[in-house]
Amino acid sequence: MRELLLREALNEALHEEMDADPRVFLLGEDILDPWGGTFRVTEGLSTRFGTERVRETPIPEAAIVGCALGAALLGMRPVAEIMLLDFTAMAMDQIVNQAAKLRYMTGGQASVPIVIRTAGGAGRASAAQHSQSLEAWFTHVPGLKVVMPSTPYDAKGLLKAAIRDPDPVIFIEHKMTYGVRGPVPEGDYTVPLGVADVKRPGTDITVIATSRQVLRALEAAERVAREDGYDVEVVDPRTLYPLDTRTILASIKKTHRAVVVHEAPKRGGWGGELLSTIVEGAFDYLDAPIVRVAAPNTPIPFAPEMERYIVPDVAEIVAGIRQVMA
Amino acid sequence: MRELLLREALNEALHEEMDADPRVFLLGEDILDPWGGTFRVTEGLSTRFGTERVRETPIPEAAIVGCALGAALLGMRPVAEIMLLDFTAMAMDQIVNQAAKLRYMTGGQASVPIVIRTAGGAGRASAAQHSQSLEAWFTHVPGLKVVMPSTPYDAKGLLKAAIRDPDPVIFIEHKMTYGVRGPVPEGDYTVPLGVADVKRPGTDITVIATSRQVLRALEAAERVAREDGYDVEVVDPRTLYPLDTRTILASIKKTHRAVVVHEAPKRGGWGGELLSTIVEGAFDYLDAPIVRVAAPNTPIPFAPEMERYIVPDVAEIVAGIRQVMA
Amino acid sequence: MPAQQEVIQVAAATEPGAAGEQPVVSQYAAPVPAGERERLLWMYRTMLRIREFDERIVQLFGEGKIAGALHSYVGEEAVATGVCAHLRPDDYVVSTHRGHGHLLAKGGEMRRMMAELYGRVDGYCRGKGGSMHITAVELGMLGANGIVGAGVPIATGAGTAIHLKGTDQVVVCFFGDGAVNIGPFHEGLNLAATWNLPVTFVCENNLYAQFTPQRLHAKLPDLYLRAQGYGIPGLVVDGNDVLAVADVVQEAVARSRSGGGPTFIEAKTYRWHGHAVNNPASAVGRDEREIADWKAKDPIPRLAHHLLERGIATALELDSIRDEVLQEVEASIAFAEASPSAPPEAALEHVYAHLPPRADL
Amino acid sequence: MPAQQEVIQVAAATEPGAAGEQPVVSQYAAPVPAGERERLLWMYRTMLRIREFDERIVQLFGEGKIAGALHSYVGEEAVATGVCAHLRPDDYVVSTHRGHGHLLAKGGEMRRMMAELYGRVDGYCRGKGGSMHITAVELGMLGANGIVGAGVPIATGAGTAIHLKGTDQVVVCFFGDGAVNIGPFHEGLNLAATWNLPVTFVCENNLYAQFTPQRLHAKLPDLYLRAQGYGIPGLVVDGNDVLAVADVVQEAVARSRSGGGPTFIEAKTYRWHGHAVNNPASAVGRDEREIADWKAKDPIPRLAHHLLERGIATALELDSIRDEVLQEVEASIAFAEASPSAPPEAALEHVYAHLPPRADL
Ligand SMILES: Cc1ncc(C[n+]2csc(CCOP(=O)(O)OP(=O)(O)O)c2C)c(N)n1
Ligand SMILES: Cc1ncc(C[n+]2csc(CCOP(=O)(O)OP(=O)(O)O)c2C)c(N)n1
Ligand SMILES: [Mg+2]
Ligand SMILES: [Mg+2]
Repeated sequence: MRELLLREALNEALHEEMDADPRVFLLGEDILDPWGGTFRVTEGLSTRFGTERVRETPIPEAAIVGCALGAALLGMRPVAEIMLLDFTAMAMDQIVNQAAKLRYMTGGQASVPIVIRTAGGAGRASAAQHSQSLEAWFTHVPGLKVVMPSTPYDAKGLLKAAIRDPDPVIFIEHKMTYGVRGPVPEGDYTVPLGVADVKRPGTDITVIATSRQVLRALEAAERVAREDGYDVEVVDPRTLYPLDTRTILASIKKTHRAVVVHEAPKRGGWGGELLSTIVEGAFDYLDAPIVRVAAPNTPIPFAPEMERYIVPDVAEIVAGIRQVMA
Repeated sequence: MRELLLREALNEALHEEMDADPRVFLLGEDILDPWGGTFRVTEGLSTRFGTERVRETPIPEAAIVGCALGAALLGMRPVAEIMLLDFTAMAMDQIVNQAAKLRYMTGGQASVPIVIRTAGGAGRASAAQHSQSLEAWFTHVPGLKVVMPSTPYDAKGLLKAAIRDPDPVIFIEHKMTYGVRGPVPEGDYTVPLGVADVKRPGTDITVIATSRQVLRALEAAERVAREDGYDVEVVDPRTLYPLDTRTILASIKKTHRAVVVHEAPKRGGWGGELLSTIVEGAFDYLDAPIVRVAAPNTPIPFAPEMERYIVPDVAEIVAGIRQVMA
Repeated sequence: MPAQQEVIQVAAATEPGAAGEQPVVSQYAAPVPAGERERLLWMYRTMLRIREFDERIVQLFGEGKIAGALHSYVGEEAVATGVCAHLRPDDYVVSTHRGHGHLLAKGGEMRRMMAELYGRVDGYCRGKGGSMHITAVELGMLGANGIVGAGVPIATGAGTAIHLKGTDQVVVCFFGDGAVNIGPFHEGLNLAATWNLPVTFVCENNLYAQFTPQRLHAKLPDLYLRAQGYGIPGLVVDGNDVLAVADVVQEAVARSRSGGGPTFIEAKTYRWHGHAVNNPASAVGRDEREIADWKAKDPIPRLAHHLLERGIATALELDSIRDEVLQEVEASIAFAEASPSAPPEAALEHVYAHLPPRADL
Repeated sequence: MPAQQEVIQVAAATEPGAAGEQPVVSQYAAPVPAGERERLLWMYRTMLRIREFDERIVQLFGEGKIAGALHSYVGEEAVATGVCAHLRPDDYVVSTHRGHGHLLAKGGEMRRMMAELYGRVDGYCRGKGGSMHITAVELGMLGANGIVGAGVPIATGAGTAIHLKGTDQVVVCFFGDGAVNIGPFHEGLNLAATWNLPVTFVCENNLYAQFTPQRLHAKLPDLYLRAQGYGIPGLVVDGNDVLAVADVVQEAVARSRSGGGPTFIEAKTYRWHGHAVNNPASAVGRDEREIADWKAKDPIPRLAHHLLERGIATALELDSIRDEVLQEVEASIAFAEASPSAPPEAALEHVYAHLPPRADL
């Protein structure tokens, strides 16, 4: 199959959805050509669809989300780009108090079919305000859906599903995955929200990882296969809500052991929710305590050596697997 | 001992700290006399200390927090009131990206000794934007401390400790507890941040509850003592970070069973973190799966009957205890 | 609510795929009549409907019949009424926490609003929203809002959608004097100015934000001056003169309809009651004299005077309008009280359009 | 980082209890000299220090010696320099993501900034912050900021503290043309105006926010007009004329010192390089001609011309200043390269003042 960068897969999804549905439009900072977005995800779109449907906004993220929301109330399908996940902190009211709750507060009168695309994660020495992984906040907000793709195939299919979804979706891309290459079918397909993917089948232990950490978990699985002979199953939930607990629990009922991996700090991270879900759904199947592999509870430091130390890596996942298997 | 309302205990703490330390000042919306704050916690303070040290601000919460932060950098000890916890969504950048990270980002140069007092929780038919329990967000932010008092005694002592703390503290009061009456010593004392309180000793099961749910857990404990003969230990962490895992784990190692209770929605709530901490620290001591009692994953509805249905009550805690004991 | 959640079947509020295609105009919309006399009588009736509704709910709250955070619009009726006098049914308004007047002026049914305040299933929001979230999407009333200032960016989004659809609809965005100091107000105004959106911003300057006088929140008392920095027209109007409001809004809306972009209008007015109905009714921190002065500027007798003076209506006609309105209020209470409460489990509905296949709520 | 965390002893950055009592003036502060000629030469040197530092780091980034998000101030040197020419060591500045110039003009040590960009322990932030968080609390430089506009409310807080302490210090708050459209800018300005705080707001209008020209972000090109709505003076100045900047700031600062409250100053200027050093150097989306025109207005030769013309300095003197600056740059690189990297575990320090007794980090 044809291979694309994850960034190109997202770009293709946007092209296809804008082609197919005149209600879809984009808004965000620096998304016009010739720049095509800070991470070049929107490249070519303003040239193709014009600057009315690809709208350059001023910086304020609260206005970007509020504007998307207001347009959605009139039947549009906005895709808003918030340059970095960290900047959602500027728009939390519009995301959490407005977009997520409007259907509910109006007793079902209002639909808010918006997608908020944003880039999270560390790895570029961008320090504490440009590197965070804040997905746990959004999973705690009823009314939102939270998507975190790890491969180009998933990225395209999930983004198309998110755009067609009737509810607000936070679509979190990891900035270190834009350059990941992988097979992507031409033309239309979707990856439904709420269906996990077993990225590597295995029998001894289940590693559930999100976003960039899926790629590291796959590496860790190969390493322990070689070095320890463990057969690791790697599950990528792809969407943190809706969460495909069926697939996750089925895996654990098979392997009886689990490691949970994410890049965010451990305390209050999504790993706690997942661990609890597993304990609640499969307590009697567990042969060993679950281990959470996550960042320590610090902001993200600038200096590359310190940053690398903070972000969970393959060696830490391997150590987590060995701890559970021991 | 003398009894005060929780609101009065907080008020006394503010009086005493402002008296003792000229660096302490207050800022927020509608905090001046004759109103003395939406929940009358700041009553009398502007009259006593003047409107320079008790500063009426315009509404915007981001400016309130940013202003507090800037003043703290110059050595002041601001106590900012954000009328409702829901409105912290307007100030997340200043809280999370600025105040929480400044010591770290500056390599220890900056101290941000601010207290953000705010009122959370449901119970007044105030609907989805005025009733939330968002503490989980803040526990996920390294650099912040998170306090949730449940009694007048704790409220006074914790607020004094928070004001003297060198780091930013989110101090979450539950709006349905302002009228709770209890013993409060006259004069100076503190309740240190990071020390849990065993509100009711017991031997059969540990219930860990926060904020208003501590009061409900105590009622539930009495009920099951009467009706089922269970001896419940109720632990109030008082501060979600620093978390006194020592006291919590010691209780569970004694009782071997646990129920976790909070008012926030279950998904992504602090209960998942606590459950994980217990599983990680006392897996081998657990005789039964832990149960989380929390709100369902919905926004908070207006109609009082629906609101009551959403918020965990004594009956639900009792049911949780019975489930674990079964 | 049981601590252990089962999978609950949630009724799909919107058909999958059809989401977002809400009907814009309902059979309930009461369009503003076209004739000049009819329009003036509509204004009179509308101000009275707002007045009597909001006076009555103060009582109902006092009697414990309705709960929650209720913000009375009494005293400010001329603003909503004058603004909506020149809107079409397919135009939009974005409201505030003080939204009853906006809904009624936009053609809302009093009885469905009353049912909402009672938390009943026939309420506009099926009891989920209450006063602070009163909304009638089908009437173009896009929602009250519990967050001060949050409606401003939302209004720009409605304006953007109109722009993209190429219609000549317009949006009016209401907000208070407290809201103009909030970031999203500023962000929304700048966006509307930059994109030349068909949005009229109406600041209801009632001199107070909650309990605090405006002078403690801003240096200048004239808020319309803020429009200058964005490069859009900024106007001020006597917010207790419904005809003056109607005139200035008519011009602004006409400008927007023909592609002339946004306008900022400051309407100076006053609320008679406390900030919310559970606050001390009037005078804590407010001067009794100030209240009395403003009551003397009551917009309703002012319009009545105009109508009688010019022979547009007789005293008898105005009296019968008042009688009809009082009847409508009582009927709306009867309607609300007869409407069933939602079953508590209804609290689990409307979180999402439909429940995802493999996940719990 | 091991997945299982142990309790880690974190060095207390501040003694418990002493927190908040940071020294305000350091032994490193290089106060602006008092004499007029000395001040002019200080301006020349300061602009050159900024220029040469920022030109050099573009190279170092290209060579892979330093990493991260670096925003060059080249072209805008006259703003920071003119502003700081009339500040005292105990005054404060609040900076932006483009903060190198602000730090140097406020008396910062080039070598400690260079060490920070290298992520070394002798950096101002011990390698924790990097360029976007360059801070020297002891010099009154309260911090660069990665969040556009976030410094504005923080500056009002510094002003509030000064107010409460009753000193005659002042605060200068820098921000860009992109920042003026952000909510916190507006909120901070309103607060400063309402409270009459000693804060001078300096908008560095370099015509672009990241890649996008200002006209796509605001309707009016003249941002100083926004001051009117808040009731404070709004001024515009040629941001490439260091003497003009110094004059207008001197006046604003004097007004603040004597209780006259805030001023808004828009300095029109231009950045020569791309938004950040990893962006295409110049012309993607920018007109080569525009860049050339602005380079012709280079503030450094402009000041040199003035100094020579008026016989304030000789060419020889200016040359030797340049030589000294170039030496300082090279010495700062040597210093940075000799400074050790922090051990990775240092990443666990400085989260809190001290580790709470019973809790893990
Ligand atoms: C973001 C936010 N902060 C605070 C509040 C609490 N609050 C509710 S109404 C109000 C005052 C609003 O004043 P104004 O905008 O003048 O409207 P008015 O009530 O006078 O109509 C405040 C502070 C809120 N709802 N939202
Ligand atoms: C809240 C926020 N949104 C977006 C960004 C990304 N960003 C960094 S700098 C910048 C442009 C800022 O423009 P301006 O204020 O004019 O400053 P300049 O870079 O021109 O000095 C943007 C959008 C950010 N850092 N913070
Ligand atoms: Mg008001
Ligand atoms: Mg700029």
